[in-house]
Amino acid sequence: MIDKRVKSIAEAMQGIKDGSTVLFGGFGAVGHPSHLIDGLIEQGAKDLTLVGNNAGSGRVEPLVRLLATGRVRKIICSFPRSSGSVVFDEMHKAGKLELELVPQGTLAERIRAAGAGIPAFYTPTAYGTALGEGKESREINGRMYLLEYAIRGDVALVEAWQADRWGNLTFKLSGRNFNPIMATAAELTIVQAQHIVELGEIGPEATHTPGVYVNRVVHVPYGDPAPALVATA
Amino acid sequence: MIDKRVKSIAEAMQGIKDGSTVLFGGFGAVGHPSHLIDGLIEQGAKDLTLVGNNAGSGRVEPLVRLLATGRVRKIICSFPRSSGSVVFDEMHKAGKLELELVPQGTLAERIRAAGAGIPAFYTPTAYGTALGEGKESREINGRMYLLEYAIRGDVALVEAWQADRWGNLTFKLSGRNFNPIMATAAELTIVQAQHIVELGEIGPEATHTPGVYVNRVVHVPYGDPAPALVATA
Amino acid sequence: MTTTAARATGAAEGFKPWTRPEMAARLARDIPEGWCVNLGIGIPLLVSNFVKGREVIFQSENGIIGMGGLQKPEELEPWLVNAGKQNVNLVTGASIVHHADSFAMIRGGHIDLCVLGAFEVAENGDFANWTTSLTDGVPAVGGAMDLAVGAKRLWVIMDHTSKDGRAKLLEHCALPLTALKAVSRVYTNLAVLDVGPQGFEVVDMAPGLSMEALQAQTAAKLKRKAAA
Amino acid sequence: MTTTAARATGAAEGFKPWTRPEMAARLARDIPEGWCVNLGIGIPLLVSNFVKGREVIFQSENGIIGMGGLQKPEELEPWLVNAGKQNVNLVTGASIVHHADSFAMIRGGHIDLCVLGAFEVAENGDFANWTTSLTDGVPAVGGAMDLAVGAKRLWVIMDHTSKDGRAKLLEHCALPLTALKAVSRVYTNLAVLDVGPQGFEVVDMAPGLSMEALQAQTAAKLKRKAAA
Repeated sequence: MIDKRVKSIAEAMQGIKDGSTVLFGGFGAVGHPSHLIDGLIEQGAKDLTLVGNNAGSGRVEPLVRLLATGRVRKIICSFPRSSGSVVFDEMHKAGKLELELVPQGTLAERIRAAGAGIPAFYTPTAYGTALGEGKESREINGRMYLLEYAIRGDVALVEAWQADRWGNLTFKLSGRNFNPIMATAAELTIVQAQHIVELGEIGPEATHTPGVYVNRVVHVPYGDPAPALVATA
Repeated sequence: MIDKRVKSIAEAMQGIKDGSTVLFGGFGAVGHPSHLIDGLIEQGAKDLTLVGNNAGSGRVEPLVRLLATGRVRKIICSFPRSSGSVVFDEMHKAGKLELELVPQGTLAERIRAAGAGIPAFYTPTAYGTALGEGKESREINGRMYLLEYAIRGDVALVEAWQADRWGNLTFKLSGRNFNPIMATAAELTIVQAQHIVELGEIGPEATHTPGVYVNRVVHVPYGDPAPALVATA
Repeated sequence: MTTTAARATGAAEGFKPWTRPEMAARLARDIPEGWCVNLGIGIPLLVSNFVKGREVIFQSENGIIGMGGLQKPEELEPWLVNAGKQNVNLVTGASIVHHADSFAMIRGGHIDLCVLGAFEVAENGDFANWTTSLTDGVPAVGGAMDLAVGAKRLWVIMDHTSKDGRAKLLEHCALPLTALKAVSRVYTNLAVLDVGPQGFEVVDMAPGLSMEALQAQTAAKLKRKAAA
Repeated sequence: MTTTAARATGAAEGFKPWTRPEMAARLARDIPEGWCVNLGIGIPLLVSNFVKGREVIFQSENGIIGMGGLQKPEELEPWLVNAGKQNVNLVTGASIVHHADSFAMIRGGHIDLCVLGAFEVAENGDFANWTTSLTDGVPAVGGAMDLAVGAKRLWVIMDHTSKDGRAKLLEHCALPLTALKAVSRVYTNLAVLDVGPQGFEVVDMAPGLSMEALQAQTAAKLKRKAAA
């Protein structure tokens, strides 16, 4: 019997090596696998490269605490700076955290490409800008494009709404965001799921991520992300 | 009020120009927009390039009758030849129909790329084979890849299960196949839908194709595709 | 920028600049029913308040097609946020996709209009809106570069001059670019301008404003838009 | 091919070749529980009959993950077909994706095993299964090339020799290739062979068959697989 469920976050995080590239889902707090990030702090892997949209806010949330451990070498993201991104700002300024800034759509496509076996693709985004400097460019049908390479992870950390024992997943509303593509692009995909359901309960046309992409599922019924009626970024 | 519904197939097919590239959905008979193909025969556009997975079977189905009109210059597909592809075989042999044979996954990705604003990408598929001859190749991280270009359509013909007035679509089971990507990759996307439903009925997480990709919807409640218990291709 | 900016200093006088809601309303007037529109954070978001009575579909790059207004406290759904991470509603007919599909929609030219704020817009359509410095502090880019090159058309909405009175409409941008030749129209508190083949063309001006006064606030040559 | 084929002609004698179901069962024995497997049209499809008692997930490139067996007349669902366009069932836990997502799964290395038929397999793992001629008639390729390079491993299941007795296991393929260095294992009616760094390694043989007899049917040098 296929059963990807594990009993604890500690078990879910086993075997993550130093030097790993870790993809994480979420757009701000929504769909962000904060409990797995906490688990990564506990687990202790260092010299990490993180890949996600944001670099965290404030000083309390797990992503920020992970940065503060000094075990992250580099972060690849589109929106590191927000009104509350104090820890990222400090560490980056002090030269303790490398940043690769990537336009959000290029970031998403580079991750999708890794999951889809596409090593590189051309995109018009960022051509002629500072973020395109040093990148290979090419004219195709009269328009200029940049060559962008896939970003593959050793580990993907994903937050799902429902999961079954095969690892089939659904995501809730805008909690979907980066999670489905992160799940496709890593050797080891670990999921924290709000609800564990019986196999077959999700249904063949309602599954957002087929279980084929998932290695481990841990039940984390933490409830709702913090509401954010005021824009932060 | 946005209302993409049109009253007839003839109205749905208006304005298709000679020389158009026409993408069509379907995998064999399942999810194939045969009524729209029939409408294209009626409509009369010529010098067409067709893009889809198959080239039809027998002598009766609309796709085959369209080929037989002589108004198709070229077909781009992965599986033109099946036990019953007599018309395609005859016309191709007689030099009356050009073929661009594309591996199925490369075909799907080239269409998806067109819809996603990616003009070209690298893929390992077909490298070192006859289908890779004459294509640009490149080594990336020690593996060889071919450069493949997006295939964009002037028109996409799609079969859906449900559609609403915004053009939001669902597809039934393996009727999904090429339909969602064809819908994204053409200037004019025309849908034949088995069921027209009220706006909101499909639901935000059940929509397979957002209406943004759709231009016209016509109600064609034709029922089920022919069962095919015996393998044909 | 300092050389051209000198021409644009000096306070505007003798007319009434448009307020932000007025700017947003003026822009909204030009959005036809049925368009799919992505609104950037800030002033652009105000535009959604002024399309009542028309079906306009708002896309948010985090995967929402058919975004409604901000949530009221009594309708809180914390699993729905816009690109600015504010809690928003869905409209009837909305759908959700993942980030790669959302940017495929954006990059693939399926968004009829993107509205962004900007620091600078050049007369050839170049614009700068993502960072004022590549060396001072940490920049963030988000989806601006993807939206700028991907949407069918890009309109900028911004004040005509900076807070310290410097021109934001220029011959050439001085700040790091977001995209090249991307902007087709600019809505400011003073005017509506098309970016034409020969530069800025004034479509509309705030009541009481003269071309001369507008030109004085602008560091690129203006001409009147020819009647259609 | 004619030069090497001479070595492989002559009928096999004094042993019992495996039947097709036996070949499929032999292959199925090597599939561990939990693998996601894509089976090509023809003999490969038989493999699904021999994994009972283990959860193996069958993927079909037209977008099914979790394909069951062929439909019986009383359970007809015409909206479900496999890659061979036969009506099939879904198993509990199945899901459906579109063609680009399906081949993303295939190309991206998420399929543990692909099983295909072949006309020829070379000792370096090259193989040919899509056309016997590029000039005579119209070829079709389907998803074979994508599956061959995308799946984590590719096993070929086929008769050891052609109907007219020519070897199909060769030093070099003569027919148009499907993929280079792709095959890692071959299951024939005579033997199971790994494609090792130095060529074919015999893992298993049909009962009563000698290495000499097997070599006589094979146009590439065989060696015994070293015990693990």
